[in-house]
Amino acid sequence: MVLEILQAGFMQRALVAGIAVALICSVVGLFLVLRRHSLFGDALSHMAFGGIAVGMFTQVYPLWTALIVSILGALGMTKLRQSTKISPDASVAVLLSSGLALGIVLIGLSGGFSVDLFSFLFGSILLVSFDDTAMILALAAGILAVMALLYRKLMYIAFNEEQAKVSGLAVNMLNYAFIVVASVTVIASIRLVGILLISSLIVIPNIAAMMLGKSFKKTIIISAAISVASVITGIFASYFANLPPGGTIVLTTIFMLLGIMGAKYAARKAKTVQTAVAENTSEPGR
Amino acid sequence: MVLEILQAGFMQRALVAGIAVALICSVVGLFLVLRRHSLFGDALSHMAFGGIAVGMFTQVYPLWTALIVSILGALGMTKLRQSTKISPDASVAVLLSSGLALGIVLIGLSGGFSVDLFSFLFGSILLVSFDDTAMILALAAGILAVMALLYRKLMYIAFNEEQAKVSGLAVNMLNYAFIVVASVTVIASIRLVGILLISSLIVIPNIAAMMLGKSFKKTIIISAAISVASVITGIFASYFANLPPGGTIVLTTIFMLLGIMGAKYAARKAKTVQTAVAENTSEPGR
Amino acid sequence: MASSKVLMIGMGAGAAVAIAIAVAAFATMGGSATTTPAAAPDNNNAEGAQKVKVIASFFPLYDFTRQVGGDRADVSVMVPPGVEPHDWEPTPQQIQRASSANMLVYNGAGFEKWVDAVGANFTVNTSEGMSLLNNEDPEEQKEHGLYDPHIWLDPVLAKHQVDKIREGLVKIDPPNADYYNANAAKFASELDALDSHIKSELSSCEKKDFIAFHEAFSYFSNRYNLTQHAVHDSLTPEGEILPQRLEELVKLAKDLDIHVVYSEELVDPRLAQVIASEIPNGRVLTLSPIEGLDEQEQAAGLGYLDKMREDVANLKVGLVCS
Amino acid sequence: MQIVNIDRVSYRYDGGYAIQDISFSAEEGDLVGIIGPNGSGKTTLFNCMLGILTGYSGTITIFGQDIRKSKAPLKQIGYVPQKHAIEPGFPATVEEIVSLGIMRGKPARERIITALETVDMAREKDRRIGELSGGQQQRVLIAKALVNDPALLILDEPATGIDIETQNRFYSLMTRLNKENKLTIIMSSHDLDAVNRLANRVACINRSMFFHGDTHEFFENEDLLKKYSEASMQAHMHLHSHH
Amino acid sequence: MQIVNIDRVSYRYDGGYAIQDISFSAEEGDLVGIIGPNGSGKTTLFNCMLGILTGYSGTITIFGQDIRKSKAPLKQIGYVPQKHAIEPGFPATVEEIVSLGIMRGKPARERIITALETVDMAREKDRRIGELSGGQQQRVLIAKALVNDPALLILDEPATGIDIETQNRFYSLMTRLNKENKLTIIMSSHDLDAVNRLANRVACINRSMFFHGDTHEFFENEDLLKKYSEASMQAHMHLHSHH
Ligand SMILES: Nc1ncnc2c1ncn2[C@@H]1O[C@H](COP(=O)(O)OP(=O)(O)OP(=O)(O)O)[C@@H](O)[C@H]1O
Ligand SMILES: Nc1ncnc2c1ncn2[C@@H]1O[C@H](COP(=O)(O)OP(=O)(O)OP(=O)(O)O)[C@@H](O)[C@H]1O
Ligand SMILES: [Mg+2]
Ligand SMILES: [Mg+2]
Ligand SMILES: [Zn+2]
Repeated sequence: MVLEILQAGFMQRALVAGIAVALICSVVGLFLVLRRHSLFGDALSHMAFGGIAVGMFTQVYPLWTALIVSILGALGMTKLRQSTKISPDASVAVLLSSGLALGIVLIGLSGGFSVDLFSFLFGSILLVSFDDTAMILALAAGILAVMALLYRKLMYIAFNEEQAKVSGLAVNMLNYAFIVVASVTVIASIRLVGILLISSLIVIPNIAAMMLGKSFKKTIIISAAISVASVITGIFASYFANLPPGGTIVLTTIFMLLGIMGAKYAARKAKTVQTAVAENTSEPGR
Repeated sequence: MVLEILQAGFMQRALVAGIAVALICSVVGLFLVLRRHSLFGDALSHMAFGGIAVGMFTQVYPLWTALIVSILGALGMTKLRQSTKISPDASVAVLLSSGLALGIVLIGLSGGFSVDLFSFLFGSILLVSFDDTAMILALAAGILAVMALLYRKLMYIAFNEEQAKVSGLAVNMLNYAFIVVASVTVIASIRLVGILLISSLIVIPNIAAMMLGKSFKKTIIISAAISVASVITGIFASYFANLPPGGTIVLTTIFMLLGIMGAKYAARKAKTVQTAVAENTSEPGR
Repeated sequence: MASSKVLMIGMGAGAAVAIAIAVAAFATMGGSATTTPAAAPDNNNAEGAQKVKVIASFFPLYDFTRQVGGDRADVSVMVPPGVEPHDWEPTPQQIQRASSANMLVYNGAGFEKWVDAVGANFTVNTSEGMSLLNNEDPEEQKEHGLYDPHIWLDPVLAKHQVDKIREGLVKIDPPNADYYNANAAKFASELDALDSHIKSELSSCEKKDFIAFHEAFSYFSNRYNLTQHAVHDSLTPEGEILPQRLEELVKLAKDLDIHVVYSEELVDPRLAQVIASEIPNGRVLTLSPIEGLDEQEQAAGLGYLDKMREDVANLKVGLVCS
Repeated sequence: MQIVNIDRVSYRYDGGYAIQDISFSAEEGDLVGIIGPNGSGKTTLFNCMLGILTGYSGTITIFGQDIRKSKAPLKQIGYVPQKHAIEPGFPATVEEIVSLGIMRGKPARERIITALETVDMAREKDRRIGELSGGQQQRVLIAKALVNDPALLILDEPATGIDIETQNRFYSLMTRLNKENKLTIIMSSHDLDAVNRLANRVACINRSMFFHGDTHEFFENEDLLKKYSEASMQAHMHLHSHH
Repeated sequence: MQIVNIDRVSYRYDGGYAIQDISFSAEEGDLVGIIGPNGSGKTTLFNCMLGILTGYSGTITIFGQDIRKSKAPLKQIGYVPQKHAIEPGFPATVEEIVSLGIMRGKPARERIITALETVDMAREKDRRIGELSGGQQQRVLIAKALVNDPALLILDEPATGIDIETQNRFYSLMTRLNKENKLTIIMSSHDLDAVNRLANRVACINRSMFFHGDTHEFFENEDLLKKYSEASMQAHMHLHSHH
């Protein structure tokens, strides 16, 4: 069964690209979640929509305007957060709303547009081409390299931005750099696997991992493991149950999260019972 | 001009319903923003999508399943956040992803769906009927009444959940009650004015108001004023410039936010210059 | 506004994404859509294996092809039931399925932009050789081609389409030529009957002007000497309606003393309702461009002819015919 | 009248026991000083008493009610937490924050002002809470605990970060409330001097309790004091040596 | 060698001046105690020195460099903030948090352990930072400031919430580093005793500076001490009476 499904080229490509996307989303995602930017992926896709509208309005190739507008929007959001006391999740919401409104108004101004371009936002992991796969592998390698390089600094900023600044880190620059990396991660991945998958891979494996790993390093490793496992499980499950792969992968991550929560809860319960028993048995001796 | 545009029934209704929606979104929104649930509106609309899919799958009237699934999802999210250390924005992201994945998988299972039902999520403020207007007015009155009733308690929880609990408030119950009110607000408004407007009205007027108002009361009043003003300005602007009203309203709120930020910045600059001048002139005397 | 994008979205991934980008969805852009394999009619069943496999692009052509092919052709449809076909796009799986069929029937006139991508074994362009109406709007030309594709709504032109389908079937399945010819002739006479039905029903009407939902009825109007207006000033039911346009429509209705605004099955009904609510004694009726039937209608066995008759009945109300 | 009774209370986090088998009680008018080194479980004990942590074993009774069964006692408790991470941008004034403390009776303006005056913050009442200095915020939280006219005060290192003058005023106020109004107070502190001056009873804990009794008994007993110091140095070893 | 020079520094928030016209300097090996009541501007002054607040007037020079122009001095400063709102769920161990402090040299394991040992927290190195008690977290942050082998320590009420034994150890350590290694330390505190014991210089501020000089000069001068107490009581009036 498994071998048979691996013979289809599109399944091979889905697995390879899916694993690459899972890795970068979970690594970049941990920092997004810790910065309270959990819905950054979702917001950025809306900005990309605005960017596509800009492209159609100005007759520039929309893929580029989408990328540029998204990154500018993300940088603007960072600036907004750095120069006001706005909470990070609210700044993400502003990014989302602005992108959307921009797109809609531009579309209104230009009196409609050719929708083909939206295919940009509507990837499906089964439709990944060979070139796409090569591209995402290269990009993933680059992104992971940058993240490895900035690892300690970004962790410091996630822990406490002010203390990081006081320690002499160029926090503002690093924030901009990170948000560009995150934007590239999201935009590159959206094209391949669609927005649904991105948002979930950013958040869910990381909150699951944060329940398990004590250290930062372990958290990253567990999160990557969970997201890669979900992608593989999800793709196989979607094949055998004939379900949409994106949705199936997301549901897999959610089940993993619930499983981990349940296990923790059970462990806690067992301990409490133990305690109670210990208490009771020790009582006579006092 | 202004009188003329007010003659059209749809413009009157847009204004009335728009103002009602602006009021409830900004009031409920302040608490959402303070709880770090800024993107709750967006997430809930995705849950509603899942709910519609449930309705189609089970052949139940989708409007009801949408409402029920959304509220259950929102309650589940609250439970998730209360029983783990997951940050609020991550729990919103989980809500969003789950709703979306649920919908997609169900649609996949049922092999497609009749899309009419989606009009549920895609309101436009211009298409509000008389009945809709009456409904939203009644609902808005109810929601504002509940919010007035719970005002101090919800403020306490927003300030510090743990302290509120220690003071004897039934925090968990209140959280559930609030999230139900917020869900009803969002679902009722989405049908009328579309998801775009909701998300923005929840967040943007409130972050602008938080820059201006020192007290909680003033913040609520300023936020309500900003959102009502944006709706009115946006509707008129969209009429005269022939632009989509939803997008225009959102851009109006964003311009107001930027205006307030600019004014604050200018005020700060002016003060610093004053200070510097004062410093310099006082120097000789020392 | 609203809706059209979603309407066009197939199921599965496309819809997912569209909703994810919530507004993209309701903001009306057409949809890039995809369909899960499960959604497409399954034509791999055993008994279908011996018949010629024909795939039609969307509902009217599916119905025409079924009429001509009878039980000797295994006919399926590309655009799934309940989905708006304007700007619809197939998924690779659907393309694959279509390319394995013996014949692909499509409307032409720029309605199906995806036809070339399919690389079908044999294609029938049902509008071939017809004199088509031009697409007047230069902006729209860029997106929707040079011509108005809504030929099927004119029974006379539909007869031409049926003939093209007959030709095609005869060509790929010569042994059954007589069968197909007979079926086509029978259906053509039904179309003739429809034509005269329309003529007689609309012979004594007070009005010539009606407000359709989108500009689908130009061929129809020309044939039966009516004047079409449309809520969506466009060949597709897409795009957000802006406040000024709403006002124009209300004024138009008032000026022409029109009391009925027509909506369609696959769009948000509120748009027509709002306009109707602004005009005296306004009401909303359905005037179907027959671009897609939902599953219930298909299950009920409704076809092109039934839908056309429904349209005529509804038009009679709006045009105040005796 | 017995206000608080803690009976063999234990609590364990994932890592192990933070408090084990703690018992003591406070009568009306007692001022109990809870002392113990960092990590000895003072905050954990308070969190159990206040319903923040629920998975403890043993029984906690406040105003005669088992707090596992009734949350009613909470409305009569004034509490000052050890940590107060106040959002810098939270849009509320000092006055509004103090008013949140009122769970009994009407949120009258005068009550708020009076409470603020006791910590010398009445003049700052219209400022945003987030703008205040750390010590000023701590003072506001003390006012918030007092404004409710509580029947029991639970203070977790309340004088932390407060300047000396205000500490002295605060301690005098505590003494007055305790002596004149017979207000029961349970207070943790690392300031042994203050505990010695204020408290009539002391509970010294270090995961488990190693002293509970009259204040002078503790402070006059060199052995106990020495034990406390040693505990201090070994505090960190306990939790982890036991699992 | 002059390590820090503060020259007529003022800072105003929206509400008015928090510090005004503050000047003092610290030579290598100085231990300067900054004292002043709540809201007197100690934290504001530190925030200006550390580049957290930038809109001040006047000049701050550290290691001879104007910190408005160069951020380089920061890498040689160890800083313990007054408030540390550590996210309870932040997924990092004590060891990892301390390692963040290392901005100079290699993040070697031994350095971290050594730093943790000075605050008696080495045994807790593998615990999650968010699980620790308030005082334990404060100790970890002290270790994080020390691990960088700083040339200047800036401590904002560092002993807050720390138990007595650890305070004593910490103060001895400060004395040792200060005396033996000639480490310059600037420390704010409300604990006048500790300042008296440790500091060789005192800066007493209350919005503006009203004393700056040798420690014994301050503590032997009854007038100054009285003035400090009065300032304490009037502290809150200053900010708002001036705008
Ligand atoms: N959430 C938690 N998870 C695991 N362990 C915890 C948690 N909170 C506290 N602990 C541990 O429980 C023990 C008691 O902590 P507690 O906060 O009660 O101490 P404390 O006496 O209040 O200390 P301090 O004087 O520093 O405030 C400590 O060892 C601490 O590390
Ligand atoms: N963000 C802010 N906005 C407005 N005013 C502020 C802000 N932060 C502090 N202040 C005010 O500036 C003054 C100085 O505050 P600062 O925190 O420097 O005092 P401090 O000496 O450190 O006090 P503490 O001993 O309580 O820590 C106070 O009156 C305070 O209310
Ligand atoms: Mg404590
Ligand atoms: Mg301070
Ligand atoms: Zn059409």
